[in-house]
Amino acid sequence: MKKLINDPDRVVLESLAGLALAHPEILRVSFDPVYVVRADAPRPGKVGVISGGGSGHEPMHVGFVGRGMLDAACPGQVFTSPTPDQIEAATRAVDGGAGVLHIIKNYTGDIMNFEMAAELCRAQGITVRAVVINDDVAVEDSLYTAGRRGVGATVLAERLCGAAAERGWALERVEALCRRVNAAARSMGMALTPCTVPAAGRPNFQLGPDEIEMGIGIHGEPGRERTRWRPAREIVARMTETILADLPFERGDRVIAMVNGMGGTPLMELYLVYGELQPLLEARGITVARRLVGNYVTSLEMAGCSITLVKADDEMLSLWDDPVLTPGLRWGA
Amino acid sequence: MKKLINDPDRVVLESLAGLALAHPEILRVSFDPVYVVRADAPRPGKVGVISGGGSGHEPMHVGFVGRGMLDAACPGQVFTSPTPDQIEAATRAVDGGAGVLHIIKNYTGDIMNFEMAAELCRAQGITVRAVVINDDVAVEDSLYTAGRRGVGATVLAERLCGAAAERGWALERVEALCRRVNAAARSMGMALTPCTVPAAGRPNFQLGPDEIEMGIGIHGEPGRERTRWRPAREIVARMTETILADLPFERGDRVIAMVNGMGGTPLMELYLVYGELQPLLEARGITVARRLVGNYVTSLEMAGCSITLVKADDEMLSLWDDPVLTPGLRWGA
Amino acid sequence: MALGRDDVAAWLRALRVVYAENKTLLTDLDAAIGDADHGINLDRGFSALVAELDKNAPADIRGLLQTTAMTLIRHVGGAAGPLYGTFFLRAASACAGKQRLEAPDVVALFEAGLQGIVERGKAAPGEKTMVDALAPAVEAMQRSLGDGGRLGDILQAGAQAAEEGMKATIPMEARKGRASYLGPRSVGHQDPGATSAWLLVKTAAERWR
Amino acid sequence: MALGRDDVAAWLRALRVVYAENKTLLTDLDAAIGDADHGINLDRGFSALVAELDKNAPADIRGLLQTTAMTLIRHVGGAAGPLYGTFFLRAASACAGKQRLEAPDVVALFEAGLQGIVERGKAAPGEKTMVDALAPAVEAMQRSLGDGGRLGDILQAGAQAAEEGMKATIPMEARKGRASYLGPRSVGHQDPGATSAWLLVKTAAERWR
Ligand SMILES: Nc1ncnc2c1ncn2[C@@H]1O[C@H](COP(=O)(O)OP(=O)(O)O)[C@@H](O)[C@H]1O
Ligand SMILES: Nc1ncnc2c1ncn2[C@@H]1O[C@H](COP(=O)(O)OP(=O)(O)O)[C@@H](O)[C@H]1O
Ligand SMILES: [Mg+2]
Ligand SMILES: [Mg+2]
Ligand SMILES: [Mg+2]
Ligand SMILES: [Mg+2]
Repeated sequence: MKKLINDPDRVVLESLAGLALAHPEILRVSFDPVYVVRADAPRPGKVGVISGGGSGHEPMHVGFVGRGMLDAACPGQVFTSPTPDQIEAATRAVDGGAGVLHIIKNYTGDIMNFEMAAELCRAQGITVRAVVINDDVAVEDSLYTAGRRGVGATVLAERLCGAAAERGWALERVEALCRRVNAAARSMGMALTPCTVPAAGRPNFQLGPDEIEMGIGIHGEPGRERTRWRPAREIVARMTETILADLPFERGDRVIAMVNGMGGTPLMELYLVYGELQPLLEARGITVARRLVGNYVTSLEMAGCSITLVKADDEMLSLWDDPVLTPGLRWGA
Repeated sequence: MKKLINDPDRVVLESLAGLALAHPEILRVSFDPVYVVRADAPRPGKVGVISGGGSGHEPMHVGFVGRGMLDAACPGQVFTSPTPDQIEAATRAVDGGAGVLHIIKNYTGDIMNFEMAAELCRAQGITVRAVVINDDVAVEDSLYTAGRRGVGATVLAERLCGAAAERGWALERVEALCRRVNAAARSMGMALTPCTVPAAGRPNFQLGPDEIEMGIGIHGEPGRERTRWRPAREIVARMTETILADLPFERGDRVIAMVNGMGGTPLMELYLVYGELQPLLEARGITVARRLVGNYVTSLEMAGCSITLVKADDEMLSLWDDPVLTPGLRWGA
Repeated sequence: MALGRDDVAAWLRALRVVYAENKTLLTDLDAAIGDADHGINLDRGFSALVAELDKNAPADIRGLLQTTAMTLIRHVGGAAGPLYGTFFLRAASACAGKQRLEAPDVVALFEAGLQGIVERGKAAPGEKTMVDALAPAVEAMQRSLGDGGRLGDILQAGAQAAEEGMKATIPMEARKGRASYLGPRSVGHQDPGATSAWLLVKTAAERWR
Repeated sequence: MALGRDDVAAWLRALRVVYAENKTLLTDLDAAIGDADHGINLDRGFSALVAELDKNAPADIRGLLQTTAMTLIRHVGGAAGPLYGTFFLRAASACAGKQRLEAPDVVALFEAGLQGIVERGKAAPGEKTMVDALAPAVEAMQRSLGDGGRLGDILQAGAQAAEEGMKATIPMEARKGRASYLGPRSVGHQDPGATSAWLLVKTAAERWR
């Protein structure tokens, strides 16, 4: 395993040290327990918005801490949920008296750790609400499973809820928005190569020189099927059709679209993917009202991409355009 | 070769098609000849700032077109200089009567193609000035070679000259600034893995499972030496010392620092690298006044990083802080 | 034979060794149907536990188990952190006020721990989780206790039932946790959490003979 | 024997085939000391040239060479684009007004082309570039012409000198172009541009016998 690291067990901490040095105007890092928090937290009277999860998906979540997005992020070990003490401390650090929203990706570990933290916080009189993001159409949604994974929609939910909280919305309203965004969002991912978790030291799965994995999760969890490589056009068409059929999206819908790189795919290819996506949507009468193209929810150096679409209404688009100032997403500021 | 592409020969064009769809408020793409230009070009009375070079380094250069940075970019085939007709057409498209600055990375091909284009433009009465960027300390600078390669400093020069042009500076002054930035800038890169040019279909060099290449160029050109993997701390120290000794940088200097990913290295590792760099600089009395950490000058999916330092004066820092609105770099707008 | 505080501490320290030794096995099992970290997570957690015990060892059984709970909750993360954390939290409560654990107390400890995991994870038997090793283990211990078994026999019965339960997870389709995303593709693999749960009981059986 | 417009066109079309056949060779040579695109670049350029000639073939020699220049300049990029583009631009000027090329005209064509490359690239012989194949080729052609050689012999002499010049680049240390970044590490590799230049002359010798 060749990586730009010193010690596999200290990657997350040492990376956070660099993040803290690089963005002192935006955020602070607590190391015991570990969390990243807005430099100006807590903001009295403002709802706090928090997320967290395993590390290795950067810029999500730590790179989305800042004005108009997250008040704090709790990074776990690579691909491992954070622990309740981190989440509790972060929640306390951002509570400005108006309550705190936990945005949780739907993984058993994340949910249980956030639940334990919420119990601890509520015992201290902090109002905590939680919304679980589960947008991954590659996974069957069933009462008999842990349900769909939370993937790309998390970024959009964090951004929109962050903007709403910044506007001074009450906790219930921010929570409702988060549920609305999640309900209107669908994602699907694919991988061309695996990635290597530093502590594991070897690739987390194997793909043949001509194989791809459709419907992959952001931790390299196997997806819908393993197939032979196909041209980007066919891959994008498959992903898009699966997504569109699921909600379903309809003629006249406006969407926020994200073409997300898994980490090891050049930006050149991500734009090529976007160039395939938008015409497909237009042909079905769907307008891309806003978009992100780049690396937002990565899986270390995995090559591949995901597509996320959120049906957006006027309010969401207006929130989207509000200023945001984080290491990973920035405009209007 | 598994990539998110359709046809190796059409990668650049299809990627630009996606770029155009994704950023209509910022830029337009001409396909014959190929160049990317600000949506509002030409701006009467404003100096035009243009760069270009082989594709595969995205976001550089096409992702840096927009307010406060490049007026146009000329993308060549992957890792191949653009051609004079592209550069000439782009120059004409941005000329607002105040002349045009060509920012050229020091590669024989780039220089010759830009020179031919400049001849064509001058014949049409457009004032063109050219500055060659050559910041790569890994290459010996000698009268008997093509000299040092242009690498990371190009991004900083594009940003600062773009800001200056936006302020209405005259061509001579923007040109002088560009030379000043280049003279004050030094970079060095390293690679952990090779990359695959789509048209070639296989990796452009080979590295053993435990080997790294120090001083690599952004096209995978071999560097100073091939060594065994070392911890990030040692790698950063080597690069930093080489850079600092070269100018030399001195106690009390303020710098703009860039920790740049080569494409295939996770952001987590880039922040870790920054976390090693800043303390090293501080220990020598050098202040990091501004910084970029991320993928700015990539080599497709190569894993590795580069470090760029520019000695900055008040004027440069003030220009740096001006608004910039491009797909790849954005603040204050 | 009744267990004292030091016996409990010895079990916890032995677990640290056992999970270190089985780090790769557990991680490999998790690689097949999860995210390849179960062994790493437990190794990190129990290393931290021993470091904590070295620094600051509680004087009673309940304290030991509570420290274990808090340390695992803080250091394991993932699904296993809250699950085993809750196990030890409930186990600690079950031991409240006890200086020594007789056979019924030990069974009660495991019962309470299992109950905690079930409440936290909401998994029923047959869903391919650690419950599939722990639930039969607790039943077997209760049965053996009812039959008048000695502590060593009780734990032996528990360990054997845990092992059988663990093996029974192989043909199951996962319905909880990360492996459930795989649906039918999860069949044919042994559940990592059931495996670490078996080690938990087995180590107790070996220590507390 | 004098060459007409169609002979020149035949040479250009033959070059397209030759560079297609040698695409991998040239790219591999460039991979060793450059950026692995020389063969790809020339193949793209000469493919575009043939497409252009198919659509819109100029009626005279000068026009053919000028179209070649413009097409290469537009489609090759890198160092080779301006260099070979300038070669054909100057070659076109050297042929201005000529309906047929006698032996001295052919030598003048190559002379002018070489001169263009030298001015554009500022490379002197011995710097491990295409000049190291072309300069000896032109000298040999001039010598053979002075010796009263026939066109076929002249070109044969040129091709042979180009081949020797190309091989002579192997021990050279590059001082121009991308390979110069390698310094001493460029020694021991044949220059890709010298190789494509040899093919340029060799193909003329084969076509214009
Ligand atoms: N809801 C649940 N109830 C009980 N056990 C569970 C549940 N979800 C997962 N598990 C157990 O957790 C194990 C995985 O733990 P681990 O790999 O440490 O966490 P993660 O899945 O977050 O990476 C599974 O093998 C399974 O036995
Ligand atoms: N200054 C120069 N003068 C003459 N020939 C040169 C010069 N620089 C480079 N070359 C030639 O160009 C060749 C490389 O061409 P090519 O690979 O197409 O361009 P690039 O180096 O831009 O990728 C070299 O092998 C060399 O022969
Ligand atoms: Mg995990
Ligand atoms: Mg090239
Ligand atoms: Mg796991
Ligand atoms: Mg080349």
